[in-house]
Amino acid sequence: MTDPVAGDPLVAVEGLAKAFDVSAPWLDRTLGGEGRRLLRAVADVSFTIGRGETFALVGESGSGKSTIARLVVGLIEADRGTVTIDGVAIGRVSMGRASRALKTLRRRMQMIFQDPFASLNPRMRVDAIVGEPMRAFGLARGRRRRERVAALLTAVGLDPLDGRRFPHEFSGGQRQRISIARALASEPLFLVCDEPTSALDVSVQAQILNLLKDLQAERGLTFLFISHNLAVVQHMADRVGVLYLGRLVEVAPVETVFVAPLHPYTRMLLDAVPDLSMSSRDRLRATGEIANPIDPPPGCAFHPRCPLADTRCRTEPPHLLAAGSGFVACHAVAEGRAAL
Amino acid sequence: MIAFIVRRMVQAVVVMLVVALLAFMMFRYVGDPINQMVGIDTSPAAREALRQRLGLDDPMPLQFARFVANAARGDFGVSYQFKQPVADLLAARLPATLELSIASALFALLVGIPMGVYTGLNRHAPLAKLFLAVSLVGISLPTFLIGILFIFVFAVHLRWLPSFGRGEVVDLGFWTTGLLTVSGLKALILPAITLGLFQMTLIMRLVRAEMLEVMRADFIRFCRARGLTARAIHFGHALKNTLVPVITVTGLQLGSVIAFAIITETVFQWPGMGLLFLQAVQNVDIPIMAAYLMLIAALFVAINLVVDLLYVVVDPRIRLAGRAT
Amino acid sequence: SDDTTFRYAFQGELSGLDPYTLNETFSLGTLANVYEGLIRRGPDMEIIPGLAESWEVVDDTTWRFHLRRGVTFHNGNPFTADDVLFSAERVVSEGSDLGARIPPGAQFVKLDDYTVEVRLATPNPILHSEWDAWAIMDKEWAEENGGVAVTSASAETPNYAALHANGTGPFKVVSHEVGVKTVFEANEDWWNWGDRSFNIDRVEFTPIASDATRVAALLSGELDMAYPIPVQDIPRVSANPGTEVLTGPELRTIFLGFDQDRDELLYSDVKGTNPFKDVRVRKAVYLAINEDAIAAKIMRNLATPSALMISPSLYARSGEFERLPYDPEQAKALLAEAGYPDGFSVGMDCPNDRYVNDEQICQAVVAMLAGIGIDVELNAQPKAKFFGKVLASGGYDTSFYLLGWTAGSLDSHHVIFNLNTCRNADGTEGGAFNLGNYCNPEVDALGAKILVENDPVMRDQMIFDAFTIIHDEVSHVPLHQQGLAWGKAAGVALVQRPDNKLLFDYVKK
Amino acid sequence: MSELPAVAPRGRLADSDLLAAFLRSRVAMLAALATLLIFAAAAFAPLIAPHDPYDLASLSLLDSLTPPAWRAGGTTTYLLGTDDQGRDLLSALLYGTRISLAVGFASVTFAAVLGISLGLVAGYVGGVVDAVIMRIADVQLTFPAILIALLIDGTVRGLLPGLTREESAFGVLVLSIGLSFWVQYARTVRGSTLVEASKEYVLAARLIGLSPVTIMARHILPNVLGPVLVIAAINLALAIITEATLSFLGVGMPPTQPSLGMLIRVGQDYLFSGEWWIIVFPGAMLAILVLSVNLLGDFLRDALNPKLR
Amino acid sequence: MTPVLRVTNLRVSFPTRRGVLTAVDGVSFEIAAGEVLGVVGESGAGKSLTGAAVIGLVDLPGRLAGGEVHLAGERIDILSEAEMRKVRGRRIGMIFQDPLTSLDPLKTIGQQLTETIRTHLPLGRRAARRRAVELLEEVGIPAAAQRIDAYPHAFSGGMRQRVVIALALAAEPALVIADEPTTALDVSVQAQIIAVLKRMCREHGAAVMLITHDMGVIAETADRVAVMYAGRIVEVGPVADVVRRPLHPYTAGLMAAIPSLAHRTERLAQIPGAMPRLDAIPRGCAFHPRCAEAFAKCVLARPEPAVVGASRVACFLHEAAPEPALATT
Ligand SMILES: Nc1ncnc2c1ncn2[C@@H]1O[C@H](COP(=O)(O)OP(=O)(O)OP(=O)(O)O)[C@@H](O)[C@H]1O
Ligand SMILES: Nc1ncnc2c1ncn2[C@@H]1O[C@H](COP(=O)(O)OP(=O)(O)OP(=O)(O)O)[C@@H](O)[C@H]1O
Ligand SMILES: [Mg+2]
Ligand SMILES: [Mg+2]
Repeated sequence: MTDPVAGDPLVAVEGLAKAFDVSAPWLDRTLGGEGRRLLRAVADVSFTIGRGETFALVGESGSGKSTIARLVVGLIEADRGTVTIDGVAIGRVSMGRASRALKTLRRRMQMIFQDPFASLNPRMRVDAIVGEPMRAFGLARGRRRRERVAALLTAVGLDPLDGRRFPHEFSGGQRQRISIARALASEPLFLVCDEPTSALDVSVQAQILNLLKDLQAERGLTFLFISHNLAVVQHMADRVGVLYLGRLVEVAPVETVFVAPLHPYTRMLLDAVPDLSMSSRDRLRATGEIANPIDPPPGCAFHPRCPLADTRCRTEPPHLLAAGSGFVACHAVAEGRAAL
Repeated sequence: MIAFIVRRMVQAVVVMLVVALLAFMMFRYVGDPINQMVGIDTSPAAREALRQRLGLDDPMPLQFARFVANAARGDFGVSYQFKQPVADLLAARLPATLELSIASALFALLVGIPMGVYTGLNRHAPLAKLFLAVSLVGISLPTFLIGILFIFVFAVHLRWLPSFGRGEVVDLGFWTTGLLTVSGLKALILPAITLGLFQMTLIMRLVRAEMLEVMRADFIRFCRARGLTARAIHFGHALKNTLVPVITVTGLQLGSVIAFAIITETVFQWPGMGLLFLQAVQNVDIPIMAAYLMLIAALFVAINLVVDLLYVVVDPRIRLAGRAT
Repeated sequence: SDDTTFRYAFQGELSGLDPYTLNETFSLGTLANVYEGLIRRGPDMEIIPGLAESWEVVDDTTWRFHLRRGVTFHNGNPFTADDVLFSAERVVSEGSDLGARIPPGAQFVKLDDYTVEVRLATPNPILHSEWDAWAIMDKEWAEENGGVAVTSASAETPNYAALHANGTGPFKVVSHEVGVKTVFEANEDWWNWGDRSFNIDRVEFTPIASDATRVAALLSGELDMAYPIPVQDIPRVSANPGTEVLTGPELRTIFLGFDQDRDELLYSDVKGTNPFKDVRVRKAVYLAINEDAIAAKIMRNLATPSALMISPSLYARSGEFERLPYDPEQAKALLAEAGYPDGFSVGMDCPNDRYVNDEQICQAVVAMLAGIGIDVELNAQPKAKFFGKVLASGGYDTSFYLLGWTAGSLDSHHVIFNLNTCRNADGTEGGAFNLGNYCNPEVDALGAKILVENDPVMRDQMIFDAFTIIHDEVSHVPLHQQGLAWGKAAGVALVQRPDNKLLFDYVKK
Repeated sequence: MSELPAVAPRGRLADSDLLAAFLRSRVAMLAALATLLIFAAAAFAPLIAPHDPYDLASLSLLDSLTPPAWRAGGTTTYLLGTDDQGRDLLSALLYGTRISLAVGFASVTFAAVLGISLGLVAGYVGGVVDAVIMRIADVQLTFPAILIALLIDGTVRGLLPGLTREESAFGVLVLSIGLSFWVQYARTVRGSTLVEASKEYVLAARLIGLSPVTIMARHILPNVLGPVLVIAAINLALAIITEATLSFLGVGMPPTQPSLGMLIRVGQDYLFSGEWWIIVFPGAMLAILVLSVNLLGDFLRDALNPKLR
Repeated sequence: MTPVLRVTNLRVSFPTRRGVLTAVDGVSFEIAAGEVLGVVGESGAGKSLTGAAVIGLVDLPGRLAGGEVHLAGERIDILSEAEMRKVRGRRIGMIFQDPLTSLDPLKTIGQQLTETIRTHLPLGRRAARRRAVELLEEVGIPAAAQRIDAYPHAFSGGMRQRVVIALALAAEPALVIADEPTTALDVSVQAQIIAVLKRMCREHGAAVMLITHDMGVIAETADRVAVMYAGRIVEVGPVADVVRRPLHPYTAGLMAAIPSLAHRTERLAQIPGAMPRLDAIPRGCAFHPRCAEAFAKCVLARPEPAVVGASRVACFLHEAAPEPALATT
C-alpha cells in the first residue's frame, strides 16, 4: 500500500523489511535447543517522497530509523521490498559492480550522518574529504575540482581556506557543514539526513537546520529527514512517518501529525515532549519503554503501552489504513474508539 | 553453558589436529633420527634395516594417520634416546614443569597484581615510578641472562639457594613433588622467579593500565559521588573490573610460561619437560618433540577453557550473552 | 651419610642401564662401575685382571681365560663361565651396539665352570684390549626377567635389563630417573671389597648440560665433582677455595679432514676439479694453521698439539713425528703453485657441542685460512645434525670437516683402518670414518698386515711406515689431543684416566 | 556532546601534544637520545667501527682475550678488548647491534605487515573470513616465539640441508619471530577496524562507491595505525630479546655474524673466567637498547592514550 | 532561612601547557530547600564542572581555584577528602548522565545499594536490604524484591536510571545534583524519569540542582534557572521570567533558536558562530563576538551580574539597576 503522492515521486519505498540475525553461534543454538533469533529492525515499510519534498521519520531509539536510511541508500541489503529512486531500483552499493544507471543514481543520492566526529576521516584534509566524491565519480579533476570544493565550502558557510585544515580543528557545527559539503559534492538530488543535528547544541542546530532548508530551496533537493526530536521534525518536514518497532504506525502531512495526531503512540510521543511554552497541556502520560525488538509483543506491538488496547490489539497486527489526511495503523482509530 | 563447553571442545579438537599435523610435519624433516639411535660405527645396512622397522619409509599420510591414532591413545612411541615410552617420560617430567610453571605464575600474580594496583592508584608516587622502572629493566634482559646472574649471585656468591635441580622430591605415586621438603622449596625459588619475572612485569603493567582506565570509568565516579570508602572503591569495584583482562592475559601467559620453561629449565637443570624437549631437539628425538608439542597445545587449550569458565564466574554479562569477543 | 655420598655431574645423560645398547664413552664408563668385564684397566690404563683372574694366549688364534671364583652378582647369583658365554653371545646379538668388540667368527668355549676359551678366525694380538668395555651379565637373571635380548637403539619397549642393572661391580644402581638423577650404592659383596680403595657408600649422578650451571653448582659446593669444566673456567675453579681442577691429556685427537673422493667439491667455487686432491693444497692448509695459538688461546694450553691422529700415550714412536710448522707464506706459495694464487672457497662442517671448544676451533681455522686466501664458509651444528650430514648415513656430505677420534682399542690400527683406508661409497667396506676417502693402497696393505702381526716391534715399524705416508700426504690435518678437565671439591680424591671414564672405586672423600 | 575538539587525532607527530608531552618527559628524552645514538651507531657501524669483524683474515688468534684498553694488558687498538677469536669487541658490538636491530626491524615489519593486513581483512570483511583468520590466530598463540623458532629452524634446515647457518639464520629468525608476533597486530587492528568500519566516514566512503580495498587502505588503515605503533615499539624490544634467547638456545645468528644475543651467548662462557668484558659489554648494550626502546614504547602508549592525559 | 546550597564566586581551572584554563569563572548561586534549580547552557559551558565542584569531584588536573561552597551554612569546599567523603552520598546525592555506565557491571544492584546504604546509615545487612527494596519500589521498579539481585545489564536504560536515582537518594541527602539525568534516554522515558526524580525530591524535601541542556525539561521541572555561557552564569532567575522574557541576549537567542512544537516558524533565529573554546575566551563579555547588540564596552570590560526584577543578569544592557547585597538572609 503506497500512499498517495503529490505529483511524481522521486523515491518510492515498497514493503521494505530487514531483520538482523542476532542468534548465538550455530553450535550453541543447536545444543541449547534455541532457534534463530532475528531482530526485526524494519518490517513492511512503504512510503514515497516527492521531488523537492521533505519526508521525515520519527520514532524512539531502536525503532529502525537509521536502518531505513541505510536501506534506502543501499548501504545494507533489504530482506524484502524495493527502493526505487527516479525509476531505478537500488541494489546494495557497497559491493561494487553496478549498472550504469545505478552508478549515476548513486551519485544522485547522498547521506548526512549524525555524529559530526565520526563522519569525517580524521586523517584527511577537508578539501580531500569534500573532493573525494568528485574523484570517485570522476566529476572533476585538478583545478576544476579545487574550485568546486572551494565553492562548496563557501556554500555551507565555511572559508575556502579551511580546506587545508584537518577535521579536528573544527567545531561540531562546522564539521556538520563539511559533511553537508561532501554530500553536495556529487550534485545529488536526494539527501538522506540521519539525525543531522542531534549531536549539536541548540544554537548551532538552528544554523544547520537553516542551512539545510536554504540548500533545499536553492538546489531543489529532496530530503529523507530522520530525527527523534519532534520539534525539529515539525520544523523541517512536509510529511511525517512515525515509526514504532520497525513499523510505520502513522504517515501524514506535518500539520495533521502535530495538530491532530491519530495514533495513540504519536499522541504519547507528542505529550512526552517537555514544553517550552509551559502551556500545561492535558497529557497522555507515557508509560513503559519500547519493547524488545527481538521478541516484539504479538498483535499491535504498541499494545502493552497503549491505553486504548483491547483483545484485538493484543492478537491482530493492524495495517496502515487511510485516515483523515494520512494513514494510521491502529485498530482503535479504525474502529473509532480513539477519542480525539 | 554445556553448549559453550562443547563448542570449546570442538575448537580444541581442531586446534589439536592442526598442532598434530604441524608437529608431525615439521619433525618429520628434522635431521635423521637413525643417527641418534645408534653409535657412530653402526653399519649403513643396519641403519637401513632400522629405518624400515620404524616405518620411516612409509608414505607420509600413512605415517601421519598412524601418528594421530597413536597419539589419541596417549601413545607417542618410544623415545629414541631413552628407549622408554614417551608418555612415561613426559609423565615423569610433567610434575616438575607444572610445579615450576604454577609457582612462577603464582609469583607473577601475587606480586604483579598488588604492584599493578599500587602503581595504578598512585600514578605519580615515587615508589610507583620505581616499580615501573625496575619492571622495565626486568623485561629488558633476556631470561637466560637473568637466570645465570641469579645463580651467580645467590648460589655461587651468597650460597643461599641451590643452583640446579629440584632438591629432595617426595614421590606420591602419581606425582613427584618438591613442595614437601625444605630443599625442594629452596630449589624452587630461583627458577620460579626467573621464569615468572617477565609475566610479573606484564601483569603489573596490565593491571596498572586497566586500573588507570577503570578508575576513570563513570561508575567509579558514581561510587565516589556516593561517598563509598576508598577501599571499597579500589578493591570492591575497580579491582574486580580490572580482573577480566587480567584473567585473559594470565591464561595466555601461563601457556607461554610453560613454553618459556624450556630456557629456565635449561639454565637451572630443572628436570622438567622443557629440558627434556630441548635435549630432544638437540638429539632429534622426534617422538618426544612431537608429544611435547601436543602436550603444550593440550595444556594451552585446557587453560583457555578454564579462563573461559572464570570469565563466566567474574562477569555476569557473559552468562546471558555468550562471550563477547 | 652426607660425607659418604659422592655427588657429581656430567654434561650428558645416562640414557639406559643396558651396557650393550650404546657404544659411548660416558655410558660405558658409568656402567663400568656396576658391570665388570673380563679385564679391567687400572689408573694408568694398564690392563689388569677383572672377572678373569688371568689369561693366556694358547696359540695365534686361541686365548684362554681363567675366571675369578667366588664372585656374585648383585642379586646373589654366582658368576660362572655360563655367564661369560651368555654375555659374549649377547654382545654380538642383534641390537647390541658393541658387536665390533668381538671379532667376527670368534667362538667362546666353556672348558669348565671357571675356564673359557676363545677361538678366533684370524690372529688378533689386541683381542682383549677393549674387553674392559663389554660387561658380563648374569645369565639366569637375564633369562628370568626377560632381559636376554639387548634393548636395541630402536627397541619399541625397553626390556628389563635396560631399566635394571645387575652386575658384579663395586656399585649397585638404586634408582635411575633418566635425564634427571641416578643413584648408586656401594656393593659390600664386591669380590674386591677387602682391598677397595674408595670410602664412599653412595653416589648421586645428575646430568647438567649447561656449562655455567655445572660450574656454578661445583663452586657453590653442591657437587663433589663435575666434568667437563670448560677450559676458560679452570683458573676460576682452581682459585675458588674448596674446589680444584684435575687436568690431563685425553686420548681423543682432533683433526681436520678433506674430501678427496669427489671430482668436484660440493661446497666450493672451484668447478670441475677438486683442489683437495692435490697434496700441495692439503699441505697449504696444514701450514696455514697455527695450532700453537689454538692450543694456547682456545684450549688454554689444555691440549697437546699432535702430529699424528693418535695420542702419544698409545703409540710409543709418536715422538718421531713432528707437526709441519706454521708458515702462511709457504702455504700461499704452495697454493699458487697448485693453481690457486687467489685461493678458493669451500664449505666446512663442524660440530658445536661434541668436542672441547669445537666451534671456536673451527672459527679460528676459518680465520687462519682466510689469511691465505681460502674463503671457508662454516656450518657449525649440534652433533646430531653434524653426524647426520657427514657420516655414511648422510652420504659423506662434506667438503672439509673437523672430527675427533679415540682409538677404541687403544691401538694405532684402529686409527689407520677407520680413518685412513680406502672405503666404498656407502662405507660398508674399508674405513667407514674416512669421511673424505683418503685412499692409498699402500696404507691399506700395511693396515691389513698390522692387524695380524703378533710381533710388537715389527708391528710398530709397520705402523710407523703407515703413519709416515699419511703424514707426508697430509691425509688429514691433525690438530691436538684435547685435554681433560674435571672439577672436584678439594677434599675429594679420585683417579682421572685419559679415557675420560670416572671410576667410583677410586673415589675417596 | 562537546563542541571542543575532543581527542586530538592519534599519532600525528606534528601534533603538538605528543611533542610537548615528549619535551616534558625527561625519561622519554633520555630514552630517545639513547635509542637514536644506538641506531646511529648501528647504521654507521662500517664507518665508525675501528675494525671489520667480518674480515676473518685480519683476525689474529694471538690477540684474543685482550682486556679493555684501560686494564692491564689492554691496548688502545682494542678499546673494549677482544673476544675469544681476537675480534675487536667494540667493532663486534657495533656490528652486533646492527644485526640485532636488523633482525628486530625486519621481523617486526614482517609481523606488522602480515598482522595488519589480516586484521584489516578480518575486521572489514567479517563473517567466515574473520572466523578463519582469528582461529588461526588462536592456534598461533599456542606456540610462543621460541617454540616456533625451534620448529622453523629445524624444518628449514631439514628441508634444505645444504643451507648453512650463515645463509638461513636471518630468514629463519625473521620468519619465526615475525610469525609469533603477528597475532597481536591482527587482533588489535581487527578490533580497531571493527570500530572504524562502523564509523560514519567509512559509510560515507562506501556510499560513493569506493572499493573495499580502497576503503581499507585509504580510510581505515591510517586510523588504526596508532596502537600499532606502540605495539611495534614494544615488539621491537621483544624481538631483540627473543633473538638473543634463540641464540642462547643455539638457533640464532651464526657466530661469524654475531648479533648482540650471540655475543652474549659466547660471552656467557666467560662469566666465571675473568674475561668479563666479553659478556658485560654486549649485555649492557642489549639492556640499554631494549630498555630505551621499551621506555619509548611506554611513553608512546601513555602519550597516545587520550584517557591518560 | 539558610539556603541548602550557596555557591559564591566559584572558579574551577585547569593548568595546561598553554596556561591555566578557567572553565568555571566566578559562578554564584543558591538553592533553597525543596527548590529545583535548573542549570542550562551549551555543551562545554561549565555546567557539569560546577556540579562536580559542589560535590568535590573535580578530576585532576582540574582544581577549585576560588570561591566558596556552603552546604546548609557549613563551608564544605575546604573539607578534607575523608570529611568530604561523608558528605557525598549522605548529604549530597549525585546522578550522572549515562545510566549504562554509572553502575558497576560486575555487582548486583542489591550489592551496590546495600553497600551505599551501609556506608552512610547504621543499618545491618538485612535492614539495609529491606531499605534497598523499599527504595527500588519507590523509584518504580516493579517486583523490586526479585529484581534486586539482578545485574545492571539485565535492566533497560530507563530502569537503570531509576536504580541510579535510588542509589543517589539512598541516604536521603539534602541536596541532589542531577547532571543531565535524561539525555541518554528517549523522550517517552525521559518524562517518566523526570517525574520520578521530582516526586522523590519533593517527598524527601531535597533541593535539586538539575543540569541539562534541554530548555524544555527546565521549563517543565525547575523553579529557577541559571543560564551558563563560557564558564559564567549570564542569567539566573525564575523559570517563567527567563523563558518568556529573557534579559540576556544569549538567553534570548537561545530561546528563539529552539524549534517549538507550539508554533511553527519558517526560519529559526540563529546565533552566529559557536561558543568559544576555553583557551580562546574573548576579552570583555565572552558573548560579544556573537552578540547582535554588542557595543564598545562589551569588548573591553566584563559585565558583573546585576539584579533585574526577580532575576540577575550579567550584561551591560541591564547595568542600570543598583547591585543589592547578595545574601538574602
Ligand atoms: N547491524 C545490526 N545488527 C544487529 N542489530 C542491529 C544492527 N543495526 C541495527 N540493529 C538493531 O535494529 C534496531 C533498529 O536500529 P536503528 O539503528 O535503525 O534504530 P534507530 O531508530 O536509528 O535508533 P537511534 O535513534 O538509536 O539511532 C535496533 O534494535 C538495533 O539494535
Ligand atoms: N579534565 C579537563 N581538562 C581540561 N578541560 C576540561 C576538563 N574537564 C572539563 N574541561 C573543560 O571544562 C569546560 C566545562 O566542562 P563541563 O563538563 O562542565 O561542560 P558542560 O557544560 O557540562 O558540557 P556538556 O553539556 O557537554 O556536559 C569544557 O570546556 C571542558 O572541555
Ligand atoms: Mg539511528
Ligand atoms: Mg556536562
